[in-house]
Amino acid sequence: MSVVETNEAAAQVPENWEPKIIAFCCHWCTYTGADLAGLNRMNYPANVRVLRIPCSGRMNPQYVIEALNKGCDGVLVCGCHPGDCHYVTGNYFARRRMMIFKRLLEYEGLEPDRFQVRWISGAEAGKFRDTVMSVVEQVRALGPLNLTREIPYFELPAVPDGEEAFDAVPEEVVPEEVSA
Amino acid sequence: MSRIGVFLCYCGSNIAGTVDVEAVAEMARSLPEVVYVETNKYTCSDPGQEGVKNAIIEKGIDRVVVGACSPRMHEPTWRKLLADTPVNPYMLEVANLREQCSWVHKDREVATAKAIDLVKMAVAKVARLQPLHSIEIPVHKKALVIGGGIAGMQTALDIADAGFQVTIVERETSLGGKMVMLDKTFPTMDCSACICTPKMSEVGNHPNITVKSYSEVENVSGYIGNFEVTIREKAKFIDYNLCTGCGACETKCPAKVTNAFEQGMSQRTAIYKMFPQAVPAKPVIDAEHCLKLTTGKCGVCSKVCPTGAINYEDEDKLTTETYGAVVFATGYKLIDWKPLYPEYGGGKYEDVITGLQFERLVNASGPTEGHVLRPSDRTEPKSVVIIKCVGSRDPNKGKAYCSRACCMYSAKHAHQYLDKVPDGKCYVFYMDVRTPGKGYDEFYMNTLHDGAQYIRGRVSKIYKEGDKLICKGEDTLTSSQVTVSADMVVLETAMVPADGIDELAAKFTVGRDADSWLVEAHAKLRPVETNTAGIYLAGTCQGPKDIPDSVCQAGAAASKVIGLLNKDALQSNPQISRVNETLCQGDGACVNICPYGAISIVEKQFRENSRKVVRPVAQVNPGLCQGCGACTVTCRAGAMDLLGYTNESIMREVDALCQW
Amino acid sequence: MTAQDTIRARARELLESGEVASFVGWEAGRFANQTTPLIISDPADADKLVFNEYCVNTLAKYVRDLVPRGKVGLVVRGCDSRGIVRLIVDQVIKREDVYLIGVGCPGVIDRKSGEPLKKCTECRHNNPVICDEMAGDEVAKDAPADRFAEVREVELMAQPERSRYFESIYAKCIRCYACRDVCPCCTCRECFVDARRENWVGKQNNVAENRFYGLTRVMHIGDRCIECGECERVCPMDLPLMKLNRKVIQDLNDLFGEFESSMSLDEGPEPLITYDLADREEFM
Amino acid sequence: MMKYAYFPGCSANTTGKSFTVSTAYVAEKIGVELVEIPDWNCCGTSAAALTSPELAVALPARSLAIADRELPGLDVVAPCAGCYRSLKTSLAFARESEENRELIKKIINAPYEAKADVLTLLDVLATDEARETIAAKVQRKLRCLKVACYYGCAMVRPADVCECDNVEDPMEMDDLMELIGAEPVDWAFKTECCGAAQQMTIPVQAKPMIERIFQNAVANGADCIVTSCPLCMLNLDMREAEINRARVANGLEPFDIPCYYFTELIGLAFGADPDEVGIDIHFHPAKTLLLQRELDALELEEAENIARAEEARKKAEMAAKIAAKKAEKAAKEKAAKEAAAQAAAQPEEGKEAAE
Repeated sequence: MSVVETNEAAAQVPENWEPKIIAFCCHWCTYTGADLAGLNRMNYPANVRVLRIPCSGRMNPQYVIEALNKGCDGVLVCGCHPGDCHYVTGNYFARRRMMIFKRLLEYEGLEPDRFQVRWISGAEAGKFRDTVMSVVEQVRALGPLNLTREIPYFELPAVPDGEEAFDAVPEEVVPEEVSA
Repeated sequence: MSRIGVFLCYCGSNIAGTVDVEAVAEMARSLPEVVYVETNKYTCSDPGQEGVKNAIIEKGIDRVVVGACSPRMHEPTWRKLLADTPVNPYMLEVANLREQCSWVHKDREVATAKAIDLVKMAVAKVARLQPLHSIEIPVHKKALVIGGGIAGMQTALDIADAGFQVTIVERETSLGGKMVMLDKTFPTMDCSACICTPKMSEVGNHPNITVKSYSEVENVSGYIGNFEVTIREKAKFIDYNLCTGCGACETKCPAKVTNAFEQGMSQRTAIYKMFPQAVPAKPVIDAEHCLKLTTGKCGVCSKVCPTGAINYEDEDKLTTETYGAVVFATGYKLIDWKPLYPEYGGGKYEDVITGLQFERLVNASGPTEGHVLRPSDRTEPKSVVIIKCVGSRDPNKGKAYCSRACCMYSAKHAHQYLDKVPDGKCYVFYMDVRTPGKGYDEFYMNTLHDGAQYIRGRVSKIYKEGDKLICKGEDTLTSSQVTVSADMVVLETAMVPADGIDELAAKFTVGRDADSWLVEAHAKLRPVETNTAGIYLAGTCQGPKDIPDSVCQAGAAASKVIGLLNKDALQSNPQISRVNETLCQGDGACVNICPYGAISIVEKQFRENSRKVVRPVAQVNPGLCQGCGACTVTCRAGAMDLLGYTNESIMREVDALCQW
Repeated sequence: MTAQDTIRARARELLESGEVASFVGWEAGRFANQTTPLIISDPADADKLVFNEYCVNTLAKYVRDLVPRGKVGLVVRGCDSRGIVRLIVDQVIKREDVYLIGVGCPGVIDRKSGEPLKKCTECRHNNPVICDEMAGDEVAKDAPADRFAEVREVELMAQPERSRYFESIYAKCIRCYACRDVCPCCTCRECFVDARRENWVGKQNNVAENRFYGLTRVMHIGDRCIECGECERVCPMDLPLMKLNRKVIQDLNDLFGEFESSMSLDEGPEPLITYDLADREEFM
Repeated sequence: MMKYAYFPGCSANTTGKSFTVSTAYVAEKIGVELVEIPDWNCCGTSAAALTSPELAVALPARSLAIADRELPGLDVVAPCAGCYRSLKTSLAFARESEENRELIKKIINAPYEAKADVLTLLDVLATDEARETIAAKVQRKLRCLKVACYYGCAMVRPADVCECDNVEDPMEMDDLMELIGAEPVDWAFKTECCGAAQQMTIPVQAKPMIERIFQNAVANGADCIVTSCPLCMLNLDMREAEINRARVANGLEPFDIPCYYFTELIGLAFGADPDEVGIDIHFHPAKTLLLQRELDALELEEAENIARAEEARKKAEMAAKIAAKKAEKAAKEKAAKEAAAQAAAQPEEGKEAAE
């Protein structure tokens, strides 16, 4: 992002804006770690809401798209450390899927910090707190996400290499009608 | 239209101190489908629970949201409560207002706003939950133990003594495993055979134990309480009902085969018992080497057999039985050091032997009748080098882990050698000496007093000059190079899992680590269970261990099995995957991803467009599915869904949250 | 005998002998530089079949609807055959449901421009990966254009530019689902976008829902895509859909090792339904 | 015709002159063309790595880049084991990743794609084609010569870089020696370090390293050591006298074990005069043993010839005896048959007569 644009984006940030972040946490490790953070009365920003799933292997990329589409500013997916999955292999699949999905989202222009995946064990209350704090700060720095929802009325830039649809047959190719 | 009841807890001041519970309640009343909201000082207390019950009856509530402490704390409590009401126990969602809200935020306004969101999410989710019902899984009161070494035998005895039927499957022709090959056991120097063979005969004679020797597991299906296991009993060519074990056949057999029990240091016949005290105490014919079976000529054993027990036509037998529980006690083998350590000759030098070969050399019933004689020329070695950690703690060449028992048995070997060859010299090359066990360090100290010379360092090369084996190494304590000229070298090699463990574990969907050791359900809290319910671990199949630890774990595994077999039926977890067969295409992506082998593809008949169609669909085994939901993500059509965490309910939660 | 003659002769024989109930190929269109897919069940129609450099349609997906009526014969090039492999691996059809006449394909020509079609310049498999017999010889493979070049082009854009670029794509999409209908990987009995399930996917045609569709489509087919490029070719809005597919394919190759889907009937599981303990770790 | 790009290394015209001379001789005889890489430079050996790791990979890469450019399609042969290890290490580094190649290109300021492979001379001579040619060209088998093949440490290590699957007991040179009639002994120090790098700095540790190599070779019955590394050769050949002096001072038997390059011995087998392949410029006297073994071989051949003649004579004798016995037996049988026929005929005659 260029400096100018950053300033523009910052200028658009509404007053009292707070980032909204949703955290998908696996029941056995990260959710437990989050509970432990509570038990230890650790303090972290309230911008993150935890949604409990049984395993990071349950994490369907569609949930992330939905969250971003519907107005979340960032998404965090957390599971057990590889090797510690309660369901043996769930997070190995999740690791592959999330790596691909994260790259795809970034390819489409999402800032890397808005979608993060972390392994946090049931004992790592401190890591949970630190992760939440850093994600909130990173997303706060990026400002509101505001993905376009509706098709804009103004003219969009043309798809660079897309030809006009339904164009006529170019002249240089002379169509020869096949005799019946 | 559902009728949702929301019960919010103050938890004294734990929640109410930071969250304005009444404001949350006020908001909850405005949510669609919520018909009743109640706040309570302590919802989990007896009066609190009574209040919930009464409200459910009075208000006709059919699903419940509890806003209180973490569901990891009291979800089971609420489920139990609902079981006594008309509401299904799974029509419940808990909003975590304490651990993940009031306890971690200080600002009352912020915390209240978050609590409101959490309750909104819970309401959104609970509104579309479906009632779920556990099913009863019957338990077959019979256990299968795979492996008849010390761990397997101990497990079988403990289970059998509790009154349950046990089958032991042993791949070799006799029970006993590795322990019966050993000469003495540290630190007490009991004769290994003297404590192991009585166990073998106890197992062989126990009314509740069936020993299937020379047998392997062929196939497995089913789940906890109901494992259907097919066992292949290899052809023994001897009718055990007729055989008296007199041994006449063994004395006459002309074929000579390298004796694996004696670690290749002597020969046996083709019709053989593994060792004299074998259980079952009857021989088998080794089909690969028997002259009658390979060339058709011979048949001496059938001529000398007084009972006519020899049957050259014998074939493998397959039997299938159902077991409630399975215990893996498949043990270990020693790593094949030869390709890994060419610098030790890679097997070129006959007098470079393994620890297990040494055990047989000092054993009174071994090939040298207990005299320490080196294999090449049967002379007494006057100097012996013992090298520890060959293949262990060596990620470059062997395994990264410590094999645990070697420090002790190398001390034992040094002690035994010095005892038998009083004028001999014994050098032990070591990396560390680890002796954490009762009486272990004392034993090591005694070995030092015996005169064993411990040199801290690895040996870099063994080569031959004349009839001496020259060991070049480093003494890291003095930072000097050491050269020892030895008559015999003993390599204390690493333990690795027994052959075929990968295939066997895959049949039972038991997890393995990178070194193929079987993985316990939890390293600390569930050390003898596996992640597949109903399957337990005993002994070294789980990792290197010495005998006391193996026996300990065997007892623990047995107690778990006894606990399971004591039940007549199990309640299944209803929060498992379910297939929508209309949508399922049967391409099997879910089968691949399931860690429990719970999903299979079956051909089913449907009526579609007024036609009968047979097409493949996925089927979930409710006994095996643990409810992780990994399969749901692979299902593009959304045919696979996880009850309790459906795609729809999670999407509703996301949507509810996004409205904040 | 040209490949076209062989195809006609064999199609007639197969239909006459009753070995196949229908046969799929191409027929000449109104103009010489045009063909359309042709499904025949009468041996007399076999002479309508053509095979030339204007056979732009990939045929595999047609088989799905024909199989219930009996065995299907069809002409397969590299792309068609990989489509067939896909359908078989995904249990949509069985191997014995189809009789495949293979034909080497040097690439086809875009009727509008007279240039080779984009999907063909990037094609890496000109010859069928499975077939029952070959009509004519295999063709030698020219070095294909770098199939990831367009992905790298996008990757080089600055982040906001990329964001706007894809937003413009999603704004242009009319959700006609032609890309799905033509795709041999899209074989769900009911596509998620057609499902009537609450909170699953919206039916509105707006940027957000189009994004939901677009991203989900790629995640669904990414590790199975046979790179036939048909989605992009049939898109009436000329959206560069392969830029999305290829991005996933490129990452799968980079992260989990060389991989091309649907190259044989017995290849292992696709990269996203398997794992390796030694996979790269980015989420510590 | 086998053609390779040739990286002579700096010992080629100095301490390793014999190696160069004999390599050229053998290569010419068996039709291997070695094209010297133009403007090659020092491989950097172990010294470069001590200065900077980048230098250690870039120095060899420069020569390899020239080979790629000027001698496209040819693999590079480095007879010196030290050069081989440096080149091979640099090549492995370059092939590891695009970034590594970029780094090298930047340093050497030239294009470089790491195309050509790096081979030892043994690799070149151990191909089936070369072995066949060698076998065909042997004029004089070096019989009775017991050789300890000494590969040295640099040709096999690091094992993953040098793509060596048998670090402790390689066999290529042993096979070649067998091919020319010599007898390779089984010994334990084939790839042991000769301590060359430490001879000046830590002689107390390094001298015994040489001594152990000689000792193990002698203990396993070797007459001589055959090597493929100029530095090993220099080290062993030059310091044998020094070590012998020390041994004599300690009351030990001195060694008398000459060292050769394997190419020298192959050259000899091809009929070269020892001086032609550089055996005249060794430190330790190296010709006597060869003459002695040539004599032994001739004597052995003579003895074998006598034994063979004796065997042939015995065989002929036996055959004659067998033939005689057979003839005797046949004659007897014939006589018996005739007698029987006569006997059969006689009664008939008698019958006839009786009638």
